Amino acid sequence: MRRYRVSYFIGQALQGIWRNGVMSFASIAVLMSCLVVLGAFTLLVVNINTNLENLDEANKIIVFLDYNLTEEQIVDIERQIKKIKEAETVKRITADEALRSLAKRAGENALLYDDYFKDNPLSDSFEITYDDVKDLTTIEFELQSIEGVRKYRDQRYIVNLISDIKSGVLFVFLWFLVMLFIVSVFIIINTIKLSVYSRKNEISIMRYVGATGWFISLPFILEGAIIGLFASIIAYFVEEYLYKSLVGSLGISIEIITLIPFSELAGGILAVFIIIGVTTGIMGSSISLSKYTKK
Amino acid sequence: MRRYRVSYFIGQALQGIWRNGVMSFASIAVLMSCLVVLGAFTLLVVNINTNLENLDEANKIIVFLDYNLTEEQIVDIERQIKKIKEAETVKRITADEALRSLAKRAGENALLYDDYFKDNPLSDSFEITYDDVKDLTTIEFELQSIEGVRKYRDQRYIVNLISDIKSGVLFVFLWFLVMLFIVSVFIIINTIKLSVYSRKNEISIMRYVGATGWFISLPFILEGAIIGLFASIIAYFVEEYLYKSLVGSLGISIEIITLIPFSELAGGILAVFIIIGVTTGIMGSSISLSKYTKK
Amino acid sequence: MIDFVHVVKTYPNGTVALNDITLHIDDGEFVFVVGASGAGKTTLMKLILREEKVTSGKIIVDDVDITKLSYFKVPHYRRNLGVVFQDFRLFPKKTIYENVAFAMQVVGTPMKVIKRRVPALLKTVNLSEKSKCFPNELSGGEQQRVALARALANNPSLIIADEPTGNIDPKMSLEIMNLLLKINKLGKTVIVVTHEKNLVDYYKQRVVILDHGTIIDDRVGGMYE
Amino acid sequence: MIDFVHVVKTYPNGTVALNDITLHIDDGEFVFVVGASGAGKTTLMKLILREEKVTSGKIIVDDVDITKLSYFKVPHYRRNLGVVFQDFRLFPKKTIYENVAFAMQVVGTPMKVIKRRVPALLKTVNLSEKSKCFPNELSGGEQQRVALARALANNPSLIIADEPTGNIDPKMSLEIMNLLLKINKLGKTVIVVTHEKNLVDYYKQRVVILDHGTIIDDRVGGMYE
Ligand SMILES: Nc1ncnc2c1ncn2[C@@H]1O[C@H](COP(=O)(O)OP(=O)(O)OP(=O)(O)O)[C@@H](O)[C@H]1O
Ligand SMILES: Nc1ncnc2c1ncn2[C@@H]1O[C@H](COP(=O)(O)OP(=O)(O)OP(=O)(O)O)[C@@H](O)[C@H]1O
Ligand SMILES: [Mg+2]
Ligand SMILES: [Mg+2]
Repeated sequence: MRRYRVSYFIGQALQGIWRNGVMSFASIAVLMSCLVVLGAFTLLVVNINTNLENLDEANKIIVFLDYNLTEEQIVDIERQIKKIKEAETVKRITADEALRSLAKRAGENALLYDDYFKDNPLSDSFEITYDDVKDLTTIEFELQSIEGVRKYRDQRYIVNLISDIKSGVLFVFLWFLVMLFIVSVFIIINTIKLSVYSRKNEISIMRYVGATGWFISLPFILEGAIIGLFASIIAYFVEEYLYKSLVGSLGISIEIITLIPFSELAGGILAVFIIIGVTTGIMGSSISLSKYTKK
Repeated sequence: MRRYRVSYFIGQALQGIWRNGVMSFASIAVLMSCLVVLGAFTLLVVNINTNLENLDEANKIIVFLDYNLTEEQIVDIERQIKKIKEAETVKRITADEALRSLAKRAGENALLYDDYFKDNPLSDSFEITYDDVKDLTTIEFELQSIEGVRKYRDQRYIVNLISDIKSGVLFVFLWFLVMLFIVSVFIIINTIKLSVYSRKNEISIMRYVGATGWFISLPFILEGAIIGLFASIIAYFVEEYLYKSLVGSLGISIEIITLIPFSELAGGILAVFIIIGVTTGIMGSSISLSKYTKK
Repeated sequence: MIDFVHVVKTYPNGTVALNDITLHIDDGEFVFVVGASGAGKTTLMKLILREEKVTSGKIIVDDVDITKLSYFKVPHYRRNLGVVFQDFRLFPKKTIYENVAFAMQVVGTPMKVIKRRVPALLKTVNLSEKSKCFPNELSGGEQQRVALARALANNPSLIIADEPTGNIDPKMSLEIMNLLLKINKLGKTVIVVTHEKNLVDYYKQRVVILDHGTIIDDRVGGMYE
Repeated sequence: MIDFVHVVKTYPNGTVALNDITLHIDDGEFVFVVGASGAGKTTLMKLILREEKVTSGKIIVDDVDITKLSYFKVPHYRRNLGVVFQDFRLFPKKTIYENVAFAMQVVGTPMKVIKRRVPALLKTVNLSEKSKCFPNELSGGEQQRVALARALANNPSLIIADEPTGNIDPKMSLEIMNLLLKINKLGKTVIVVTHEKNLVDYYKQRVVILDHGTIIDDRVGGMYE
C-alpha cells in the first residue's frame, strides 16, 4: 500500500473549513457560545464554593471546666484535649475573657456586667476547632472521659445549617453545571452534525471514487478538531473579558465576597476549553460521518 | 392577482420539517436544549431571589427611651413614631421583655441576670421595621425630634451587608441570565441558519421557477415557528421533570430554603418558552433566508 | 419578442462567455441554438432568464429592458418563461408531481386546476407512473422530461430548453421535439439549445450558431456545421 | 472480465429496473449499451460500481463475486474502475484540478506524480485553462469532460461511461469516443452508455440493447434500433 501524507489531511481540513465558510462560522460560533456559558458557570460555582468555605468559623466546641480547678489541673486537661486527634486547634479562654466577651455581646447593656468583674462567677473554658462535622461525635465522646470537664457546647445546629446550605447550594450548582455540560456537548454535536449533513453529497462522491472510510473521515475529523480549537481559544478570550469586566463592576460594591482573580484560573480554563472543544468537535464529526461513509 | 391559500403554506412547512428529518431534529434538539438551560437558570434565579427576600429581618431600628417615663409619655412617643411614614411596623418592648431576651441570649450564663429581674435597670424601647434601606436616614432624622428618645440603634452594618450580598448575587445572576439568553438566541439562530443553508439549492430553484421572496420565505418561516413551538413544548416538559426531581432530592435535606413549587411558575415558563422558541425560530429563518431569496 | 443588443457577458473569473451578441427573435419563432461545448449557449439562456446579468448591452423582452428589472419584478417576469435547465434543477425533496405542481402554485393556480393539469402534463412526457417518485428515483432521461413538464406547466409564451434531449434516446427525442414544435405552432416562442445534429438537420428551422461567444451563423433551415 | 448471472434489480419502491440479465464482457472489450430512457442502463452501471446491490443473481468481476464484497473492500474494488457518471458527480467545493487530483490522492499517488498527470489529463479533454475553476463555473459539456478526466486518472482497467457525450457537441463527442477507443486499444475494457445513434452506428462495436430491464439484442457491429 502506498503512503498517505499527513499534510494532505491537514490541508484538506483547512480547505474544508475555508470553503464552507458559512458552516464553519456557524459551528465555531455555537461551540464558542457553549464554552463561554460553561466557563462562566464554572467560574461562578468556583467562586461560590470559595466564599462558602469562609463560613467555616462555626466548626467549634466550647468546653466548660469545673469551677475552682487549680492551674495545674487546667493545664493537664488542656494536654488531654490536645491529645484528641480530631481537634484541630485548642484555645484556652479564661473566666475573665469569657465574661468580657459576654459583656460585649450585651451591647447596650454591657453595664449590667460591671458587678461581676469583681467576683467572676464563670469558669475557664477551652475552644476546640475541628475540620469536619463528622469529627464532632468523636471529639465529644473523648471529652466525656476527661476529668474536670463540667460540660461542653457544640454549635451543632448552626453547623448543620451552614453545612446544609453549603451542600445544597453546591448540589444545585454542580447539578446545573452537569446539565449545562451535557447540553453543550449535545448542542455542539448537533451543530457539527448539521454541518456534516449539508456536505453528505460530497462524502458520497468520495465513496464513489474509491475513498475508504478513514480517508474520507480524517479531514472531517481534523476539521472538527480545528473548529473546536478555534472556538475554545476565542471562548477563552471572551471569558476573560467578561469575567474581568464583571469583577470590575462588582468588586467595588461588595467587600465581604472574595472573587478569585482570573489569572489564577486562566490556565485551567484554557486547558478545559481546548479539551472540551476539540473532543466534542471530533466526536461530533465522527458520529455524523459514520452514517455517510457506509455506502 | 390570484389567491394563495394559507393551507398551502402550512402544508409546505410541515412537509419541509418532515422531509428534512435530520435537520429538523437537530434544530429542535438544539433549540430545546437552549430553552431548558435558560429555563433552569431562570428558576434558579427566581428561587434565589425569593430566599434572599426572607433575609429582610435585619431591617429594623431599636429606639431606646429615657428612663422613668410615665406610661402616658411612652404612649405619646409611640403615637409620634407611628406618624413616621417610612416606619412599617412599630412594636413596643417593655424593659422586662428586653431583659428576658438578653438573658436568653447569654445562654449558658443566663443565671447572671437573675438579680436584675428584681430591679430592672433597662428602659422601655420600640422596635421599628421599615421596607427599604433608603428609608433609614429619614426615620432616624424624624426620631431625633421626638422628646423622650434616649438613643436608637439601627443595624446599618448588617443591613448594608445583606443588601450588598443580595444585590451582588442578583447582579451576577441576572447578568448571567442575560448572557445565557443572548447566547441561546445566538445558538438557535445559527442552527437554523445552518439548516436553511443546507437547503439553499432548493431555495434558488424556487427563484428560477418564478417564486417571489415572500412565497419562498413563508413556508420556511412557518417551519421555523413550528420547530420553535415543538422545541418549547418539549423543553417545558423536560424542565418540569428536572425541576421536580431536583426539588424532590433537595427538599429533604434543607428546610430553611423555600423552593417555589413548579405549578406556580408553570404557566409563565411555558409562555416564555413558546415566545422565545417561536420568535427565535422565525428570526433565525428570516435572517438566513434573506441571503438566498435575493437571486 | 426578444432583442439582444450588443450584449457582452464576462464572468467574475474573467471568462468572456458572450461577446457582442446582437440577436432578434420574433414572437412565435422556433430557434435552435447550437455550438461547441463552452460556446456560450447556456449563458445566453441564463441572460434571458435573468439568472445572470449582462456585463454590457441590453436585452429587451416584450418591450421591457430586462437588464434593468428590479429584484421584485424578476419573479413575475420569470413566470412567463418555461425553462428546461441543462442540469434539470428539480426539487430533490419533492415528488415528481409536486415538482410540476410547484411551478403552478407559485402563480397561485387553484388546487383543482393543478390536480387536473399535472397528470395531463406527466402523461405528455410519458411519466404517469412515476408521479409519486422523488427525482433521485428516476433515470437521467426521466428527470429531463420532468423538467420539460414543469417548463410547460404554466403555458408560458416563451419556452427555453437547454439540451432537452441530452439524456434521452432518439425515439423519445423526436417525440419531445414534435411536442415543442406543436407548442410553437400554437404561437409560442421556442428556443432550443442542442448539440444533436440529426434533430437540427431534420427540422429545418432557424439555427443560430455560437462559437466562442459570438454568433457565426444565423439562418432559417441552416445546417449544423 | 465481467459476468452478470441472472441479475435482477428491483428498487425499494418496487420498480423492476433489471430483469434477469445475463451478460458476459471479456477483458479488453468495447461495449455500447443503448436503450430507451428508463431501460435500466444506468442501473446496470450502478450494479457494476456496487453503488446499488443486486436483488438476486451474481455479478463476477475478475473472479470476485462483487455482490458479496464486504463494506471494507468496496473502496479498493472501485479504484480499479474509472466511471463517468450521468450526473457528473464532481465535488462542488473543489476546483477542476482538485477534482481530478482527488481520485489520485485516494489511492495514495505521490504528489509529484499528481502534479504531472493532472494537467496532462486536462489537456486531453481540452480543459487546460479551466483547471482553477470550480464546477459551477463550467458549462455542462465542460463538466462532463472533467468527469471523464477523473475517470481516467488512475489508469483503471475498466472504464464505465454513462452518456459521456450527452452534453457535448458532435465534434468533441467524436474526439472523446476516439480517446476511449484508443484507451481500449491499450487493453482496457470500456463500457459506454449512450443514446447517440450516430456514434453507435459509426463505430461498429459490440452493442447491447436494453429494453424494460432485459437485453433484447447483443451483437458486434449491431445497429442501434
Ligand atoms: N458561472 C461561471 N463562472 C465562470 N465562467 C463560467 C460560468 N459559467 C460558464 N462559464 C464559462 O463560460 C463559457 C460559456 O459557458 P456556457 O455554459 O454558456 O457554455 P455552453 O455553450 O452552454 O456549453 P455546453 O454545451 O458545454 O453546455 C464556458 O467557457 C464556461 O467555462
Ligand atoms: N433509486 C431509484 N429508485 C427507484 N427507481 C429507480 C431508481 N433509479 C432508477 N429507477 C427506475 O429504474 C428504471 C431504470 O432506471 P435507469 O436509471 O437504469 O434508466 P436508464 O436506462 O439509465 O435511463 P436514461 O437513459 O433515462 O438515463 C427507471 O424506470 C427508473 O425510474
Ligand atoms: Mg450549456
Ligand atoms: Mg441513465
